[in-house]
Amino acid sequence: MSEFEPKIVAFFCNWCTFTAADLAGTSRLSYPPNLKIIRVMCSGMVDPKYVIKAFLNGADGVLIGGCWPGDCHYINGNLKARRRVALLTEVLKQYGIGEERFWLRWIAASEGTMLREVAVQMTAKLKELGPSPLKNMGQMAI
Amino acid sequence: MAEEKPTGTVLVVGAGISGIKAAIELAESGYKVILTDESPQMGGILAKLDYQFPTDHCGMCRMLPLVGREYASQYCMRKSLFHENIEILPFTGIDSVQGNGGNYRVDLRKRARFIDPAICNELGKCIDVCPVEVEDEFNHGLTRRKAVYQAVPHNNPRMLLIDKQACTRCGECLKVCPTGAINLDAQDEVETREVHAVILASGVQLYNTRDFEDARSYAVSPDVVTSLAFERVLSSSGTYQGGAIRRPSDARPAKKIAWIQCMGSRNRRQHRDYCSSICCMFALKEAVLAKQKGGPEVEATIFYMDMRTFGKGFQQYRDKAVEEHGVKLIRCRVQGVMLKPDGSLMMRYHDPETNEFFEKDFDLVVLSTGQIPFEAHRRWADLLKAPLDERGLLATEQPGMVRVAGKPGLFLCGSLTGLTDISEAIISGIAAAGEAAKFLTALGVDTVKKEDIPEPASKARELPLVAVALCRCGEKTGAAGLDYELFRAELTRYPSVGAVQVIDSICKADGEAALLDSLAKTACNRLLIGACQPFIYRRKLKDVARKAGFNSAMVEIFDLFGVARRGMAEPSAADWTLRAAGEIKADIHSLKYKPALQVNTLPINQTALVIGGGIGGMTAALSLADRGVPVHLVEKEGHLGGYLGTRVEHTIDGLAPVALAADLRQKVLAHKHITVHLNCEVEKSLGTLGRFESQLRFKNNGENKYLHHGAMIIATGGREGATTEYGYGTSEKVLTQAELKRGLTDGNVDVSEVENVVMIQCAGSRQKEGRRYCSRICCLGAIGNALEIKEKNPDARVFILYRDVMTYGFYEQYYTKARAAGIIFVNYSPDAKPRVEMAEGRPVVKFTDPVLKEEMELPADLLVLSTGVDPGESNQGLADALNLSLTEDGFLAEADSKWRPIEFQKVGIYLAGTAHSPMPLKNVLLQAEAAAQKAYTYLSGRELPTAAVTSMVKDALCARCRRCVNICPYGARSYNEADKCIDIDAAACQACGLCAVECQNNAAEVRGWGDKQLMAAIDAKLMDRPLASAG
Amino acid sequence: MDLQEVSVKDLWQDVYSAGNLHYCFNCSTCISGCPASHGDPPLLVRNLARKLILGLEEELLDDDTPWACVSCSRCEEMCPMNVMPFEMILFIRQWQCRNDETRVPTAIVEIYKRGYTQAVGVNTELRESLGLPRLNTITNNPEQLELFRAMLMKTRIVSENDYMFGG
Amino acid sequence: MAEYAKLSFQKGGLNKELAAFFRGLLENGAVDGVLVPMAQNHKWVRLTLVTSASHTAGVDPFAPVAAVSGAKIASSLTSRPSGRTIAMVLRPCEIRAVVELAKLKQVNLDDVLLIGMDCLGRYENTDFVKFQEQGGTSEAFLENALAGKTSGPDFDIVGACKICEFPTAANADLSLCAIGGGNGAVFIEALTEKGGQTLEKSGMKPSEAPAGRNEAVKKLAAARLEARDKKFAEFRAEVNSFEALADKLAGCVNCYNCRVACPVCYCKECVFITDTFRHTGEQFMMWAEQSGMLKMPTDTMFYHLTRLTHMSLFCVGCGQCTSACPNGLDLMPLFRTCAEKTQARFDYQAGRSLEEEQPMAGFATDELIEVTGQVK
Amino acid sequence: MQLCFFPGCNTPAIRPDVERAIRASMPVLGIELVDADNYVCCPAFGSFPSADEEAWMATSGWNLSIAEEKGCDFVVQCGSCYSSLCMGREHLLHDAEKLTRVNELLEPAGRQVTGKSRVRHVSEVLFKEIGPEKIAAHRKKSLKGLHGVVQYPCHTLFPSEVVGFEESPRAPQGLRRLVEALGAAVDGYSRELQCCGGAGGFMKSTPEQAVAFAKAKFDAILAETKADFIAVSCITCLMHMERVQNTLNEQIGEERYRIPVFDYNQLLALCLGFDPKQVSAICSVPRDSVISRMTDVNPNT
Repeated sequence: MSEFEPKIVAFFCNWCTFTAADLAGTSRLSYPPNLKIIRVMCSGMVDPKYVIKAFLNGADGVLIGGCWPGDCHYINGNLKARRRVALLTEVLKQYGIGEERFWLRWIAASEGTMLREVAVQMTAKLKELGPSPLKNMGQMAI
Repeated sequence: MAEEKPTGTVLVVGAGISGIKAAIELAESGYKVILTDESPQMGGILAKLDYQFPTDHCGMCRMLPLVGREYASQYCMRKSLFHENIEILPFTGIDSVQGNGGNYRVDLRKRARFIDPAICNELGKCIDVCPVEVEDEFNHGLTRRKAVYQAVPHNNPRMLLIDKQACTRCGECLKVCPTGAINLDAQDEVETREVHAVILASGVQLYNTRDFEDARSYAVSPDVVTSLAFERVLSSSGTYQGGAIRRPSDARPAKKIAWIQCMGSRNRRQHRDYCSSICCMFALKEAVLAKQKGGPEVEATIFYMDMRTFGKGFQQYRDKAVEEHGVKLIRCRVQGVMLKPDGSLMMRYHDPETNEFFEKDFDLVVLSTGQIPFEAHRRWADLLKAPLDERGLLATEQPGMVRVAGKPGLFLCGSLTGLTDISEAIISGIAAAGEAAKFLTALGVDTVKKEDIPEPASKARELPLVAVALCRCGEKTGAAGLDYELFRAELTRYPSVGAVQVIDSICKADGEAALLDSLAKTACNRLLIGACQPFIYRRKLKDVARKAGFNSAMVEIFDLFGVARRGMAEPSAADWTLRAAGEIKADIHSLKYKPALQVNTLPINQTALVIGGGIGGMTAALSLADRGVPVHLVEKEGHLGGYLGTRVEHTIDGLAPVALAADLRQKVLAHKHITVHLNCEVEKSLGTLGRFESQLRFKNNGENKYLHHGAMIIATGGREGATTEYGYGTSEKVLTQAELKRGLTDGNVDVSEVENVVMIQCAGSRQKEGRRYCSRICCLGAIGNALEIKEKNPDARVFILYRDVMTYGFYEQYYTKARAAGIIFVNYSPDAKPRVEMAEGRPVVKFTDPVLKEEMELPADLLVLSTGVDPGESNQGLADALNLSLTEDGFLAEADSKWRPIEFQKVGIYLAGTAHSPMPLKNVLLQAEAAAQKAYTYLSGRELPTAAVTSMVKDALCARCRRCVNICPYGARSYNEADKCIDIDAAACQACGLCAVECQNNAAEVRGWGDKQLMAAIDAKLMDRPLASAG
Repeated sequence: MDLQEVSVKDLWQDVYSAGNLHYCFNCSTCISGCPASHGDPPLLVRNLARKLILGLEEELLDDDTPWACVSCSRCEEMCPMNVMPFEMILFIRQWQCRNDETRVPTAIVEIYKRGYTQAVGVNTELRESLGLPRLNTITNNPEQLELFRAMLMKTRIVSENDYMFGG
Repeated sequence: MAEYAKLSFQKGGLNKELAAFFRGLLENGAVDGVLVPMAQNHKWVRLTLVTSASHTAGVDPFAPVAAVSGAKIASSLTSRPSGRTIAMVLRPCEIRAVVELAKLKQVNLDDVLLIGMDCLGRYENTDFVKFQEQGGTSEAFLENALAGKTSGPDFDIVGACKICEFPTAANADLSLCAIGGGNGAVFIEALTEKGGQTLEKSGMKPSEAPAGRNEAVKKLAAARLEARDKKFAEFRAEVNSFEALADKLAGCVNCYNCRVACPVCYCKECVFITDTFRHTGEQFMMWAEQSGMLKMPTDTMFYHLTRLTHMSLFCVGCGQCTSACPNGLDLMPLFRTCAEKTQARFDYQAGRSLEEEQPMAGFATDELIEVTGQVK
Repeated sequence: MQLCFFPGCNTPAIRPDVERAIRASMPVLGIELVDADNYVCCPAFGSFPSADEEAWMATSGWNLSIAEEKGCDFVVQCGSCYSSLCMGREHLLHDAEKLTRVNELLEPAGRQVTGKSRVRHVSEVLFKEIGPEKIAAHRKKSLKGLHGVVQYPCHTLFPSEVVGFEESPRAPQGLRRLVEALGAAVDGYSRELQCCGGAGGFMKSTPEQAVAFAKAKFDAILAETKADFIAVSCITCLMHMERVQNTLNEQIGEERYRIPVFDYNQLLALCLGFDPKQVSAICSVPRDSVISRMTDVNPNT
């Protein structure tokens, strides 16, 4: 049986984290293909619905990548995102999807290395945790 | 038919911060810009800096245009910059400049890169095989690179090139290059271009450890680095990627780090009697970062002479660095560094606090290396045959300003105008652009004309059917392992995909024709194009699509090459192609649900409102009015002139404010485009860029007047600082510097008989209570007054009691001059302030001499207090009226202290002068020009389209809870009390999507980033296998 | 200390008017690497400059530390303001000598007497054993020595203190 | 501030005395209207907007029923305000919802006199009909409930009320106090200056504070809190996974009654009935094909999870969602357990204060560091 | 090349073996030395320069006139003499008034000074005029296998405009290259550029601190290098660095500090094959450990 390959939906901010992903690409820092990157303009643009949707559709993890506090192109979208992530985490973790599957990370444009690090760590963590509890329920959960 | 006017074109030399800013400003105003840089990359020094104070982070992208954002790239500026009106020529020097203003002929030398970026597929196989290793200058020699290299790690496209000096012509790269992009015999190309104006933004040389003898006492090991090199040590893309702070020699963690200030500056002996201005804050920032990155056990010590925290927020940053982060400041200039065998760096210093000597080992020593301006100035003077002033700098019409004397159409910005930090580079960049724009307006040249292809009707309501066009780009992408046939077959399986075309070189004429041809035949109503460098070709490709009947909103372009490149490391081409196809699915799905987007023309009232009739306000008003913009100038007093313009005859650096104000006043009053409103203040202002309505209230009769205008500039100035310290108010012998200055001018203060004059700096400033900030002008003011006293009465003894002498930049020469004149400077610490007692009607000043550690006392004939500058009393009211915020200190809070220093989050309102923070007149003038230019960009009468992607409100769904208004960082949303609905300022909105998330039922949404699109993309990303129905 | 009591202007003009003194901004470069700053009391060059600038005549006159200088001239090299501190030290010493004859170094008497601060060229045996020639010292040439003394006698320090020189 | 007026009544005369008070308010011109629970012609008690002093006879504020959350009515009356002053008699939970709605600009309190009341619980609407049919009166309910008995023969107060730790009103101007007033008396407490002035205007005489009130309220709240925690523990033990949650929500038919009834679900239209969730046949097929089958209607769990994120910060625990569900889903504990967590995370309590900023409206640089766990 | 040799006082009086070494080596390397007849004190910084500027200038002028008369530059070994003469010349060259006055004073003695003769330190001549390569080529003996440290005379470094000859006075190379030319390895150490502390009044006024100051230097040499010897290029450094080692040993009662100190000219003369008894006769820290380990240079290799 092949090893469990977690699927991670990664919402990356256009300005910093997506640049870091590009930088990782051009620097040939390969990171696990488990990341399914969706570019958004700002981490603050990630609606809780998207995260819920991703989990309901079978994501094993959701990663939001934003600029470090102070870096945000839109000044503070990332800080607003952080509150929302805290809120959504409180909701989801009651039923089994906690901080371990739902990550917010600050990854600056230069941090190609950190991007890889985060991708590697999260993939490893999810492998350890196994598939998302929602996954077993298939499309019945939506 | 009217005669066709030429398109105004400006050459901007130097693509550092100020050059880029000048270029963007001109481009946004509709002029054509050629932006060159000597180095192979853009960004100047800033490309190397990941962190800027005060946030200790980056915010470079904030300098991109806001209103015309869709004409420019919208991604991190470290990747690259694109603007439709800017032609960027990196690695290009200037051979000669001929002709006159309005008609310059410039020989540009495009240096050979030896790799043709148009052919190169950027896979970097050549880098792998290149046998030559040299120091990587981007990382200041702390790392090594090949002779084939990428100048900046973030660059995208990578823009590889070959270092001619290092290359051994072994030819290995030629063997592996799959596209034949390498030509080792390539030559520089010299191209003559005609431009109307030239802006020099080349920056100046930086002091370094290689070329200067005085650095050798310190640079005894690789672990002694310059401050810029230390940025690379800190950087995540630098020497120790993502790790702790390590010392270069052996990569051991550096725990004890020292900074040595004034390296290369403030040195008469080395003929560098100026202050580099930026190093103090740079060092403080680096020390804080070192503490943050390296952990609490890191010791950060800064050896300094004066900690020059003169700018807005600087003093607070210093306080925080010391009090919260534990950065240690020691006022001592050390003689040198001694290297021990274990690599540690020993320094001996005198600690003035304990009055003891210490010998201490450090792991890493950072030299705060300053700027060396003369060489760059001399080079330009030779090339332009322009004169140098007595300091050896290019002569400008006013000192430190942007117009080169006697050279119409030639302007300076950035560090060529003096030694500048980021915000000043930005301001001078905008000011230079403004002067250039004024010059172009006077020449009567035109702005860039857009080709008019009618927008076809959107077929958004039809059942989505997507056409996909993939550019093969001369096998460039093919070489990345993309199997086009498989790609095409895979995509064709999706039900919503109507056609997949693979086209050779879409960017070329043939490819364009092929694309047009294939689209003409298709029944599809949406189009997805995969091409390299999508931003560069975006408009052109959209034009082609429009010709083929596709509405722009229904066309998306993705970076096919970026997708391909991500597969570089993939072992199997076939597998990779399938994965790439999988990635594209999300784009297809998103496009399917994309709504129709519209671009509207912004309604613009071309009038400007300038608040504040001081020198700054009048300068801004004239700058606009001279370009035909009608201006309302509002002044709360009954006369124009402001503080400086009515009280200060001359400044130390040779400006004459009263005369200047008189001249400006005359011009303002006579100007047909300027309407002056005296004795009134702005009570309330509503609206958005292009349509503001402001209510003026007249002080004398309480009447109101309503003005309609398209933009406004706040130049309300400040107030003389007040104090109750040091016996002020108890004796006529105790006065403020301002009072002394007036007294010296009008003769009311007679110094012919005085024996002892004592001046106390920072009275009521730079402390927790009262003015927390440095007022920036007082040291200069005190020195000016002291010199005047000395001139009038050489026998007078003048003592200046100071904390840090804030004579940054070339102002240092006045400090030097003052000392040479025998003025005695006495440092005091805020813990042990001077004390003043009155005895026999004279103030007796007691203080501790910091050098001799002895108590001194001196009866003063005059005690003069530098009380600084208080924020203008109308700041609060103005902030309320305009819905702006104030800093804790009571000055107007700009959008971003570094990158948008004279703007507010809301577009259309700009800031100049002391309303921003205390500053010398030179900076007021620069800011006034810059603010005028910002306003002019939108008031010039050109048609201003909104962005296509902006937020919207679905009125029927909207509950008017106004959470979107509250959350919008740009003030783009407001509640319309009259119509009971949410208004959107389409110019201000940057489509960040915060409102859409805050709005729980999507009554607020960003067009083009809707929930349906995003959720379809999530679906696509998580689809395990292609649709079964597609088989 | 009451600064009213001391005279600022005259002192530095009297001692060291070379012109660069006032450029000093107390940066401490001169003292951070000075060998004699290790002494007790330490030689603190910038303090000497400070005393000069503030006009602390008495304090400077009583100050022995200028005489601890090793003449290495590091301060001279490193001073960013070109104050030329080593020269300043020499000028302070000269001023002290002018105002306090007990400060006058006895070495100058030796030089007056025999051309050198010590006996040179008298160790003929040792020199010969090393194969060295006889040295044509001024001590051994009374005619030149007399001319030398006559020259020195025309200088202020020697003429004013002629009693020291057996004059 | 605590100012009291005593309202003594003969047995069976409570509502009469209360009517007199409200009549007084209208007659004295203290307010232009009173929104107050009032007996309808034959059965039910409903919030009624009374503008005429002569129409106050039927007031019945303590009737154990809340057919519609009063907060919703308050929103209707004031979101586009009349400019006239209205006194609103609302239950504590309704006032807490009003506080949230005011922050959300759905209620305008400018011209509102909020009159709270002690709440000992409410019956489901159908149960209230039974209660009425069985001759139940508010006065009797109060008496029994204060003695600890709320149940009827085959009904009891709703689950939400049983675990409600807020039996008294906060953030009101006046409050009708039944707890601890002794037999034959209720007290009117002025909680604000405005309330005090109104009380004065109404012509009521100030009185001593009800002696046993504090103690009794404390005791009741403690008992409720204990019940609440027990209920929470039970619920959390039962619904501790998405599978259990799916079971709990299995009966959901996307009728959205819960959100219509919810006082703090203030959207004009729920996003789940907008275009965003109007999927195409192709989409349904695609989802079904992912695992071979697809439960219809879709988006039930999605809806509830989203509602939890949207509303749990504002949830006041009124239990209207449970009351509204046609399929008997007990949503109240789901929301209340979730709300306890989310509100605690931001040190927020729905309805606690008008001054407290709703958590999603703000941000700070130095907070919630644990979310990313990253320091530079 | 002809140079006028200014012997100073300490060298001929106390360490004539150093003088011998210079007089021996120079002609081998093509330098003809002429004697400075009737030279006087340089003057030492502690003498006229500390007492009277005019007397200082006059004395300097007296000396400079001797070289000028010979028509060549001075070559000096003593750091103090070198620096004092350089500074004297500098003052005279840049102050016409002083020059006139000095010539007035010199006139009765039939002397005249113009500043045409330069003052050169012996290590400058060796490093710049002769060069390490030529020196290496003339070696008969080698210091191969030996480690040394170098002590630059402060007086030849600072102030660089007046006395300097190094490319980089703050990172001097001359003495190091010269010692390396003799075959030895030169070890660097942290306090290499620290002054020996021997000149001027430091040692006289606070001997305890002056010795402690030098001790740090010796401790660094012992801890950080494999030094078999110290090469100096100034008579004060030579005498002081020997004396301090003996003082330190006395203080601690053991022979911890016993690194032989040579003037470079002595090492040079030894390597050129001159008799140690003549060119390296006088010392208070024994030098046998170095001299005995010198090896013959095979002219064919």
